[in-house]
Amino acid sequence: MSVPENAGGPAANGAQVVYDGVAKRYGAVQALAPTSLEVASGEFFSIIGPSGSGKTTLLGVTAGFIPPSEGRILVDGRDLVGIPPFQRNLGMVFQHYSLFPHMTVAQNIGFPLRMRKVAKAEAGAQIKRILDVVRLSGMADRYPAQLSGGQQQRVALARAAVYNPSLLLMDEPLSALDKNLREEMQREIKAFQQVLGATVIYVTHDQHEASAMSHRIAIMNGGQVAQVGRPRDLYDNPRNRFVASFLGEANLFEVARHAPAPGGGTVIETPQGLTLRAADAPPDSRFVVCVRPEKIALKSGDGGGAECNRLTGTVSDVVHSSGTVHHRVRVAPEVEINQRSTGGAGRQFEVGEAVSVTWAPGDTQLVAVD
Amino acid sequence: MSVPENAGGPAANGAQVVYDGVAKRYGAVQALAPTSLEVASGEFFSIIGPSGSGKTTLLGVTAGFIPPSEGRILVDGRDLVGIPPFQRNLGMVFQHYSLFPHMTVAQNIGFPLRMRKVAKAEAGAQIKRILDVVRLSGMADRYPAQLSGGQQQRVALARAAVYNPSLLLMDEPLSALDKNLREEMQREIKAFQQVLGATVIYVTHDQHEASAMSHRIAIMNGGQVAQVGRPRDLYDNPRNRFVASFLGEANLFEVARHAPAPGGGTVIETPQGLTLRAADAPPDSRFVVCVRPEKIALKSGDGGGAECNRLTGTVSDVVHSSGTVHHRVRVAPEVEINQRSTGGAGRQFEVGEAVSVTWAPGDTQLVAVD
Amino acid sequence: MGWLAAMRVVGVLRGVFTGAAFLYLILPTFVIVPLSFSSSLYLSFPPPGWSTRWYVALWNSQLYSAAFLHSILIGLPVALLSVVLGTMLALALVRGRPWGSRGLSALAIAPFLLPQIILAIGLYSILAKFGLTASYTGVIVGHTIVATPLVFITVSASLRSADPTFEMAAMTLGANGWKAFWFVTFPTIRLGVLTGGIFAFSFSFDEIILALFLTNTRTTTLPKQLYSELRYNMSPTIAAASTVIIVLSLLMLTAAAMAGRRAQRRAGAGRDMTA
Amino acid sequence: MGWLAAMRVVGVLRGVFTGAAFLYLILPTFVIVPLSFSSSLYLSFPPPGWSTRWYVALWNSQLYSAAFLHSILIGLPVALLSVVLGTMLALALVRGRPWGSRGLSALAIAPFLLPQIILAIGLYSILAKFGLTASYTGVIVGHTIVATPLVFITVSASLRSADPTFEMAAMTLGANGWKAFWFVTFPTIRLGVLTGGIFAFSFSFDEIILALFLTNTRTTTLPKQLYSELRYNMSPTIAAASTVIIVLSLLMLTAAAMAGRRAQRRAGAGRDMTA
Repeated sequence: MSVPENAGGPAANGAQVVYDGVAKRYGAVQALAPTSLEVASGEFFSIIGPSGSGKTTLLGVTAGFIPPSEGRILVDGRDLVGIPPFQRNLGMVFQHYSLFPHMTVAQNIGFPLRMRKVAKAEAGAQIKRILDVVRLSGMADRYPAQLSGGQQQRVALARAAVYNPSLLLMDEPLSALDKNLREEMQREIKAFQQVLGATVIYVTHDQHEASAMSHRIAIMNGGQVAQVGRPRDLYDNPRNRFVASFLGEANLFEVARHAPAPGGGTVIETPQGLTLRAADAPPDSRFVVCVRPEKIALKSGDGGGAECNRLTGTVSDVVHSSGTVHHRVRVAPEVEINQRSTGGAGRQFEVGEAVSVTWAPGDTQLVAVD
Repeated sequence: MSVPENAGGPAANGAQVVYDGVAKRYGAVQALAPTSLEVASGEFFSIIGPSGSGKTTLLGVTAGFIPPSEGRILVDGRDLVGIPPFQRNLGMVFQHYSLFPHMTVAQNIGFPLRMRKVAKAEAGAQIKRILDVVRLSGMADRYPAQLSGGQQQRVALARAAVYNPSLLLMDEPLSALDKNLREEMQREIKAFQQVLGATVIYVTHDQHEASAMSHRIAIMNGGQVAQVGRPRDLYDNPRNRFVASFLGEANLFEVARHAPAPGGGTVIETPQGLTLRAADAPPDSRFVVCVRPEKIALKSGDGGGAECNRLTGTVSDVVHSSGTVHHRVRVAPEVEINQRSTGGAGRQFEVGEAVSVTWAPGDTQLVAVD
Repeated sequence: MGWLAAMRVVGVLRGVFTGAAFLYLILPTFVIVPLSFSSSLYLSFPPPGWSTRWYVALWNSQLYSAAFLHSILIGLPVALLSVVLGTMLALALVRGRPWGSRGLSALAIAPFLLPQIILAIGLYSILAKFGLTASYTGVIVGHTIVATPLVFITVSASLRSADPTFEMAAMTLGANGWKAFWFVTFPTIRLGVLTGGIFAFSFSFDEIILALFLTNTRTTTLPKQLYSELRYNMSPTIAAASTVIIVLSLLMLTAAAMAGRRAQRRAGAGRDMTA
Repeated sequence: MGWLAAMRVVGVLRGVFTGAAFLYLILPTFVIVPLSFSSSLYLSFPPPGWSTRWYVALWNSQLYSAAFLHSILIGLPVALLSVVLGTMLALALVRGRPWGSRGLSALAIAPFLLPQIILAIGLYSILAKFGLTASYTGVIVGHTIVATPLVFITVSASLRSADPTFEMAAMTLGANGWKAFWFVTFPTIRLGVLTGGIFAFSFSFDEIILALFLTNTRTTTLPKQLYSELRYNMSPTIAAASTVIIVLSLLMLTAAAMAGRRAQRRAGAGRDMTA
């Protein structure tokens, strides 16, 4: 969006949000297990997970549409539980924007100001200011149906932000847009948040979107938070098998036996008889081995040093996509390994070629099953 | 899908398809400019492009739903124009599968055999065989509404293929599935095509899908074929600006001036005053410069040799996503460069750091504007 | 939790209002039911005592039996003709999608919405030319005109919710136009056709204005018989007959609603994964 | 190109059939229109000559003017009451979504589908208790019962096609329940309410059975007047009155159709980008 650095007037201070044992049960069904989380002031915090994982419930509880069964939600120290949605003073962007079709862009954006009985002149100035921020100054008198998807999205942002809420909730706001527009809007939303200074809680099912935009991400599964962390940490140090396989691609190996290696680390044998080396000591619980496709190198024939993990196999598939080369190598009758490299890194192989698959023991992640 | 190598009985020979000046006009509107293409026997051929680019028109003309205004469509030498859809003997998979809701899986798959008056016992055997191929043997008596999206997709494939057509048309068959399932189904369709041996013409708006599955891709724009080639060639040697920007990410630079370089190649100056070096001689027509994000290396401060392209700037954005690091570097007030690297390749930088952006002259693509 | 408590009060008020509204809408029609079990000779409320004698009287009445038979003999051909005509019109206007199909669809529904007394006068003056005013033909023609829009509406809805690519898919699989209709299109709209047919029969069974003009004593329908009786005596036999008509009508409407719901589920099946 | 030629023949046949079907559906109602311009004293077809004398007679008839006035005086309160009742019911059943709301919706539509003669008998016996059988009240109560389902249907459709997150959005923006309804929900269903109101008025304006039972000579409606005239003389004044009723009904139905179409477009607007 290339927002002017001084736009937006006095930026609101982002709210600090603390979830303290928030849970939601419908009869015997636990939609949300007791959840405690802290979101820092001004943070861009994403919640991702498969459908039914509880992410929408958590957002609904925050917005006030769903009363929690237990727990507190503290926003800057004030408990929101029991306060109706229209008194929570937070902004929300909905999946399909929910722009009111019978109001113009200016009327839509002015709606929250009208509800707050802001004087007309003052409201007009605020609408004008936020329209500048979202670059829709010329569109004030259009109706939502006359706007493109991206423009509707910007109006929804402006409407949720015009009254300077210190907390913005976003419920898959980009899922209705096509891919190219989505990437552009990701950048716009990120810039918009920096201008406003508001804390953002962002729900999405798209992990790349979450990685591109967020300071931290909470991954949810089955009504529970599986892990919270920076995008990079979640990918490099997944806490369990679900997180490892949900984020990006993962080569996962079951463990049949494991023992301490002579020079430190661990030697692992898989049920298919493959031997793998890891630098870490195994966790206490049951675990699987996870190797990321971009950590793997392919060499022709029998290459690769003795200190590496080394498996041999035949290339079963090669895909070139936007400068990235994906190889798939069959190393055992039932085991295929995904390898990925970008640019000129590494030779490229043909289907049927015999190759060695190698990676460093340090890139062998040992991940708890649960 | 891990298709048994010997499944599918006698694989049909894929048809050779020749489009010879095929065009479609609606009144004064040219939906499809005269188009000539050759699709080889057994080829997996994708057509991609933005909506309204003519890809659906081309498929409709092939299936027989849209009579072309001119031109011939030769399938193994036989001209299809004027032959009704039900006599073309090709298979088609629709975007939303179009499974008949009142028929079981077996009845859906048996429908084309019934239309061809295949004897009951023979039809039963063929249905059983194709159900094995798509791994739905236990589902023969279910109704489509009782199946998951991926299973419905497999039934649609089986129904379009059970009568061994030599040509299969697919119209965005995976667009209704979610991302993870889509990647799995890409592999299944590819394996399925290898078992059948049929020629596939595949329409999609997803370039990664097309790259992952296709031998060759035709990129369409404004009713015309912009370029045809292998996925990798299209990315590495785009014929024009549209192809360069449509596939993957591209750093594009306008050209203000250019001159032959002393040691061969070309020196280019952009309107913003940046100087770039390319190994190639400029094309005759007007051109822009395209540099792919993964060809670029970042170095701290003033690093990088004199033989390279070298620009200096500050990092404006860093995104970690599934093992790939995206940097965005501002090298001029209005110019940001995208850089991308995978795995451990290259140091990682923070927002605000001063960096050098470098790439080899050979990675500077000179692309015709039109 | 003051807000949640307020929400609960609103919920209770809503329930009370809904109940009152239903009493108002439903009671006047169903008040006839207790009257039919009255022991009194007159239609007075509340009944002084209970009996089933009026059902016995109804059962033994030659006039009511004949009227019931006539209603069936008129209703069945009306349902059949409306189904054929309404379905063909829906196919032509929804699938054929000719120029101006929106306006034509409105026109196809008009006969149901325009005043039936005027249709009755118009039909009477046409049928008088052919001497058909008192035969079954006249009232069947009249009822079919008003009932066809009902079939048109239900079948159009089925067609619109059925995926139009079904027919294209059938064609690529080797079915010509006729086979695509018979094996694919028709089964997907079958429940809409059935619903429309039940509506058409039900309409004919209840209709009275056209019946008053276009039947005579040898073709009197049940509602017309009711109407004639009312003018001469107000005996609870009328209430018994009314109760029978209500029960039959409710049965038919329930059947139509069930068919309609099944059709909806069916139509949804093919597109389950679209959202 | 034999197949394309065959398709063209099918298209022509479809056009011919569609035309014939429309003639059948529309002609009997509209045959009254030329009769109203007849120069003859009798309702005979074709008219021996043309004149506008029956419109003059209609204009000068005290009975018809009074009936027209009564129809308006009954239709307007019916429309108003049905709109209030139907809209509140739709809000309670569609937005409140109580347990069993599907069955309740069917029940809310039932009064429109059940035989009106039975409603007339039932209402008569209730109103007789209160001495209201011949007042405006009786027929207004009766018409409202049958017309409320029409409003319920149109408003329910508007509510279903309106995005339910509109109200949630309004609430996050600071609107309490009442303001969310007034500023957001009501405007999105306004056209559905309007359509329902027109339907309700139009129904009341055309209805005859309830009018026959629940009005007297001082509250006679236009259709009842038509019916009474028919029994005594068959003068073309009836045809002129019918033509006026047809024209008014068509105008109202066109208005309703246009409002309905606008409502559809509106509802679509918020979700344009969803597909």
